Amino acid sequence: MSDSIIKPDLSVKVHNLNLKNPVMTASGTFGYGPEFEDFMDVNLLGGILTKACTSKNRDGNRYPRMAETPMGMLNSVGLQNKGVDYFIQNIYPKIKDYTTEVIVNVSDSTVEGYMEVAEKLLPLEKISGIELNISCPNVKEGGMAFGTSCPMAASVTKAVREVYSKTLIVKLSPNVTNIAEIARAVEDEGADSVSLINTLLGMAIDIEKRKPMLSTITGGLSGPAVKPVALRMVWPVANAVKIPVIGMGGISNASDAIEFLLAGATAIQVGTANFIDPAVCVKIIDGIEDYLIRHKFSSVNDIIGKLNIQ
Amino acid sequence: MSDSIIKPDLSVKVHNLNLKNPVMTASGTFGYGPEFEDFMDVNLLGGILTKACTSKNRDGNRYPRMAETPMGMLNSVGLQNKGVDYFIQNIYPKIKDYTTEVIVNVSDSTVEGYMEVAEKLLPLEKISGIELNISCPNVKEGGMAFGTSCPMAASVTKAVREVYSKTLIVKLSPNVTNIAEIARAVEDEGADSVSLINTLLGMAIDIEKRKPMLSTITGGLSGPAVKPVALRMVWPVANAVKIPVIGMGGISNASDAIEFLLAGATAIQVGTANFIDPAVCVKIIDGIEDYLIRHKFSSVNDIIGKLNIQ
Amino acid sequence: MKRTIHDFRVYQNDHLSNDYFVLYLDCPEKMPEILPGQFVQALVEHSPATYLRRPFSVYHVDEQLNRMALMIKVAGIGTAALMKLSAGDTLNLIYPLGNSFEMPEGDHALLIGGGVGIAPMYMLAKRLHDLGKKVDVLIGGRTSKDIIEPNLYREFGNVHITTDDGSLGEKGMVTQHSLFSGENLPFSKIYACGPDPMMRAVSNLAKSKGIDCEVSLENLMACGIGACLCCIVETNEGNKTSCVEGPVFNTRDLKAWQ
Amino acid sequence: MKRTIHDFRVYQNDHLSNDYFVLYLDCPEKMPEILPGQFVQALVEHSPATYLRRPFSVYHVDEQLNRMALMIKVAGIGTAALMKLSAGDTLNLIYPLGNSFEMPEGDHALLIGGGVGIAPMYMLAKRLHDLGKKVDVLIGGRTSKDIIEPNLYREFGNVHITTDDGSLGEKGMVTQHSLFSGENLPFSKIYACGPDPMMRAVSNLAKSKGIDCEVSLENLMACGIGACLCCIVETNEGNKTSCVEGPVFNTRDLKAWQ
Ligand SMILES: Cc1cc2nc3c(=O)[nH]c(=O)nc-3n(C[C@H](O)[C@H](O)[C@H](O)COP(=O)(O)OP(=O)(O)OC[C@H]3O[C@@H](n4cnc5c(N)ncnc54)[C@H](O)[C@@H]3O)c2cc1C
Ligand SMILES: Cc1cc2nc3c(=O)[nH]c(=O)nc-3n(C[C@H](O)[C@H](O)[C@H](O)COP(=O)(O)OP(=O)(O)OC[C@H]3O[C@@H](n4cnc5c(N)ncnc54)[C@H](O)[C@@H]3O)c2cc1C
Ligand SMILES: Cc1cc2nc3c(=O)[nH]c(=O)nc-3n(C[C@H](O)[C@H](O)[C@H](O)COP(=O)(O)O)c2cc1C
Ligand SMILES: Cc1cc2nc3c(=O)[nH]c(=O)nc-3n(C[C@H](O)[C@H](O)[C@H](O)COP(=O)(O)O)c2cc1C
Ligand code: FES
Ligand code: FES
Repeated sequence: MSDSIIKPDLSVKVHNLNLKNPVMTASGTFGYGPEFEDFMDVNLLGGILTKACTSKNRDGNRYPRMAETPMGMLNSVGLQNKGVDYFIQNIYPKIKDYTTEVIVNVSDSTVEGYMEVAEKLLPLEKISGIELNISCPNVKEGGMAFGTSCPMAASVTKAVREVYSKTLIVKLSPNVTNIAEIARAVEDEGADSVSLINTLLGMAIDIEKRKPMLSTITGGLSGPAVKPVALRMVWPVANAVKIPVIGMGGISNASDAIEFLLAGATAIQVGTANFIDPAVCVKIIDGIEDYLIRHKFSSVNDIIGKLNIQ
Repeated sequence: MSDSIIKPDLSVKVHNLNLKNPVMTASGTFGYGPEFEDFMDVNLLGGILTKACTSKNRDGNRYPRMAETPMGMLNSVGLQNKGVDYFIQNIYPKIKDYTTEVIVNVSDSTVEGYMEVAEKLLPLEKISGIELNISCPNVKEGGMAFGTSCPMAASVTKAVREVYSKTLIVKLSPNVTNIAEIARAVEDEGADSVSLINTLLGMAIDIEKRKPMLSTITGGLSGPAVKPVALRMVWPVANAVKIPVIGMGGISNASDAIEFLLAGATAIQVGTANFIDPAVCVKIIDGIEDYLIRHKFSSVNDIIGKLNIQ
Repeated sequence: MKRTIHDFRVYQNDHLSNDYFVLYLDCPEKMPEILPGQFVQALVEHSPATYLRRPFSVYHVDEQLNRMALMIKVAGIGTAALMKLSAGDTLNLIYPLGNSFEMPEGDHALLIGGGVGIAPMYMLAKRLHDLGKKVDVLIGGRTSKDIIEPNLYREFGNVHITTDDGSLGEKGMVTQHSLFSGENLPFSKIYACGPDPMMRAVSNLAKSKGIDCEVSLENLMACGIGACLCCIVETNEGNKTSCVEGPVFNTRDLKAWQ
Repeated sequence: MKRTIHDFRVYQNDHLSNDYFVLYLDCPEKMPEILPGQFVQALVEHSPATYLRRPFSVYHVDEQLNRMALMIKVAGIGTAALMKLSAGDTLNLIYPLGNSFEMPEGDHALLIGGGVGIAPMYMLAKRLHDLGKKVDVLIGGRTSKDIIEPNLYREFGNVHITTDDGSLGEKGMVTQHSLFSGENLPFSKIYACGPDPMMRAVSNLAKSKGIDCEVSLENLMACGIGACLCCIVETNEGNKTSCVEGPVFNTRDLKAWQ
């Protein structure tokens, strides 16, 4: 009886990152953390993935950049950010004392650009890892192109691996025929973990104006609508690679998160759901704990990859 | 003033098929037609795509074969049907007097199987075309595999083209990196039209039982959730090929249908929405007509491909 | 039998407990004939997580007043949304769907309902009673809270009850009821609806006693009208749809039940 | 200013017409201070097609009674769902969001609202009046039906009206109102909220007359809290978020408006 009141262990390890719990926030949906301090203690999170950071300032795409879709949304923000130097000087000081892990999402249009950002981030003590975004559908050059072919995904991973010695996560694109193949390609080049999925390419049209809803015509689909697709990608990838997998795509509650853990994700990220409920991540952490207690598991690691397929 | 009371022309031409209007029903969601006669006059439709027809009887996959997802559903029916001979003897007589177009969806696991079905259907007077399903995610061999590589898609199209002289539509899989490339490959082998999208691969897990919701683990996602993905595939395909494109994926009302027409689809198919409202197709036809009247178009052809991207 | 779609008007929603409720519905037009065992596909509006319709057996029908009732147990998000309907609200139904119970050869039938599985049994009991058959009704549940409106059936025949915890009727499962203690049972037919394990136990018992047995299955459904082939059951004659060729099956035809 | 999330209770929903309504809301806890021009992000529940929250300006605030009101025009599926809320229902809000109108240097301000764009002007008019400023309010709409509760503003200053069809006030657009006929206008500041073309016309007029002008933009929003970067506006200092750095902007800063 007494074991039922002992709290289960929620901590997980993603390569060298020791996460308090498997719940992180997805890049581009949580700013850098401070945006959410009014709504929760961000230090309760397993980790924060920052908004994409590029070598130079980027204005991103023109307005309109979003459209609502059935149980989801399209965005074409396009990596708007002030560049890595600005990040180091102005944003890093505000988040360097967080007691949660902060991982910087790194993007660019050239291999050299990715390398430059990674090299500049390496010395930052608080930043123990980066997430290489080779899957952004919202930039004209680079971005998703890197994530849709094995040779390109391999080459950018290899180049960044050479200059970046801390935890290197590579974020995969779902807009491919065979995502497990790409996961293996980046694993072979030394990625410490893969995260997936980035947004699915999508489109919406304003029939009254007969114009696309987004200035970029197509954009990235996220939210509950994509959850089944994300899950069916996490599952084969988790079976294909030995490195830890970070799952995301449409996670809105603890039940969704547990589906990804069962499918083989060591940790998960919550994206669009933060817009609907800025305190949702804390609820997800609590919900996972409740589930473990109810099913008498002493650690979240006991359910990771434990999908029973007979 | 007087032109506003003249009804707009809804008819469209897909190769040799003269459709009364661009609204057809998607394969596997409308049976063969009789299932819906209680709810509407099926002869009002532009066309009916039958449930998949294979060379031999197939039992399909085991129960459970479906799971609900946010604004969508997963299915893994797996081509259950009694085979082409049964179709010809027992089903064809019930539908041969329809005044709407009936197109048979043809599936199999081998090129020879596809050819056999096509050859047997060729003499049927009422059947003016077939839709080659090279994109079914729910069969172990063949099925989607044909639709995910250009050489395989080309070879099955070529083989069937040699034995089938009526209208040949090839139905494409969305589970690929570059769908336009595959569309071009089948166009080059003589396809008269392409239809897209078939279901997206997806997965769902019952966290209480820690088991997949489907007996097949993964299945095909359909319904409003996939609409943005479908639209962003129809648009580049319509720009890549000269043959007419038939669009589908999540269409539930006239507004959705018009989005696909604007994106370049000559006709559209309605699938999962038939389950929610078995009379939805008639409402979509009426809604398209209303839109054309409201915007003073005399023919539905005036809006096809007329998306304004500046 | 022509199926149709109507916007019913809720005229009463009886909350029998936290879990069970009965929706009383008015039809704006003349309802077609509905047979015992048939079901409806209900559209749950304003619920972002319920895209598909939800199937429910028809509980009562009043042909004169053009009314029907559904007995529902809260199982998840859709049924929870339906529980909130109140008088004046609209409920869109596709109906009547599926086959129906076959009338028995003999003159004494036993009707078994587990939990909300009792729903289709009211119309069946009434029909059998009208045909002059002798009827026994056996209702099982986990606790007394799962035994819904048992007294309604008394006008058609004897009512027997079991609960897992013994809080009402005999303690145990329906198949453990003392009705079955004798060697030769008086029933010429057993009808059952409820959780899968219960129906299988009843089927086995019926078989061992040589009694014909029909069950009403609750397979997951998408369309409810035979179009999607999602709801199939393996029978001795191959896969059958439980929405058109079922939901009522004679257990001798169910392949996995032998 | 700390933003918060509360489940407000609807205590009244005034249907002003088929299109416009005012939701009166009770806060269960002490509301933080809300400034004129700030907005809320409202969660539309039970609506399958509205996944994202919907932004609305704060219309009224009663700090003593801990209440607020939103004035809403039905624009689509989300606002139509909100129109159906009734007393006792809950509405979840994230608030207060965004910046607010800047108080003017001079002592005479003109507040212009087009249609439901009048919503943020009530709090602004009140604040200006409390500060001893002279206030004129100009309300424009397509027809008299789009002129909502104009008399409310009379306690703060003169109210002027235009309608496109002349059914109330002067015929024409707000910028064609006779207020602007003189050479030298008495206003030191113009505030405007309404459809984009109207705000641009006002901005041009203000510029030509050398008057400072602030507008409240209604850009599409996903998060409302500065996290998604979807709601951006091009300013002379680069892209700004209209949910945190706006929705109120001085038109001299708006790049595409010059
Ligand atoms: C022919 C038939 C007749 C039925 N008659 C009744 C009845 O009279 N009264 C009653 O209370 N229930 C009846 N059911 C069961 C009822 O359909 C489900 O309880 C209901 O669909 C659950 O919906 P939900 O949104 O509340 O649950 P969800 O949140 O969707 O799921 C909760 C649980 O319900 C199960 N479930 C979900 N959808 C279905 C479905 N379409 N069919 C069956 N089970 C499902 C799920 O597997 C899950 O375990 C019947 C089912 C069938 C097939
Ligand atoms: C800061 C701000 C304050 C606002 N204040 C008010 C107010 O006080 N009263 C009021 O009635 N309206 C206000 N609006 C507009 C209001 O948010 C939209 O009318 C509403 O979101 C439409 O939702 P819907 O579901 O009814 O429409 P939909 O069916 O989603 O769309 C209908 C139309 O509304 C527009 N729209 C949809 N979503 C948004 C959005 N998030 N922001 C802006 N426009 C949108 C669409 O472009 C479309 O033309 C405000 C908007 C903003 C950004
Ligand atoms: C508005 C928005 C901006 C995003 N920006 C980024 C980004 O900068 N870098 C990145 O790797 N992913 C970005 N993403 C993708 C998310 O991190 C995540 O992969 C995706 O949204 C799926 O998860 P979700 O469904 O939980 O949102 C963005 C998503 C959204 C909605
Ligand atoms: C239950 C079900 C069965 C299907 N069976 C077939 C099939 O036999 N052949 C085929 O080409 N597509 C099949 N499909 C795919 C649909 O024809 C369609 O491509 C897909 O569902 C997307 O459209 P929708 O979102 O409108 O449903 C099936 C879809 C569903 C939901
Ligand atoms: S539920 Fe679709 S065939 Fe039975
Ligand atoms: S709405 Fe997300 S940043 Fe403004």
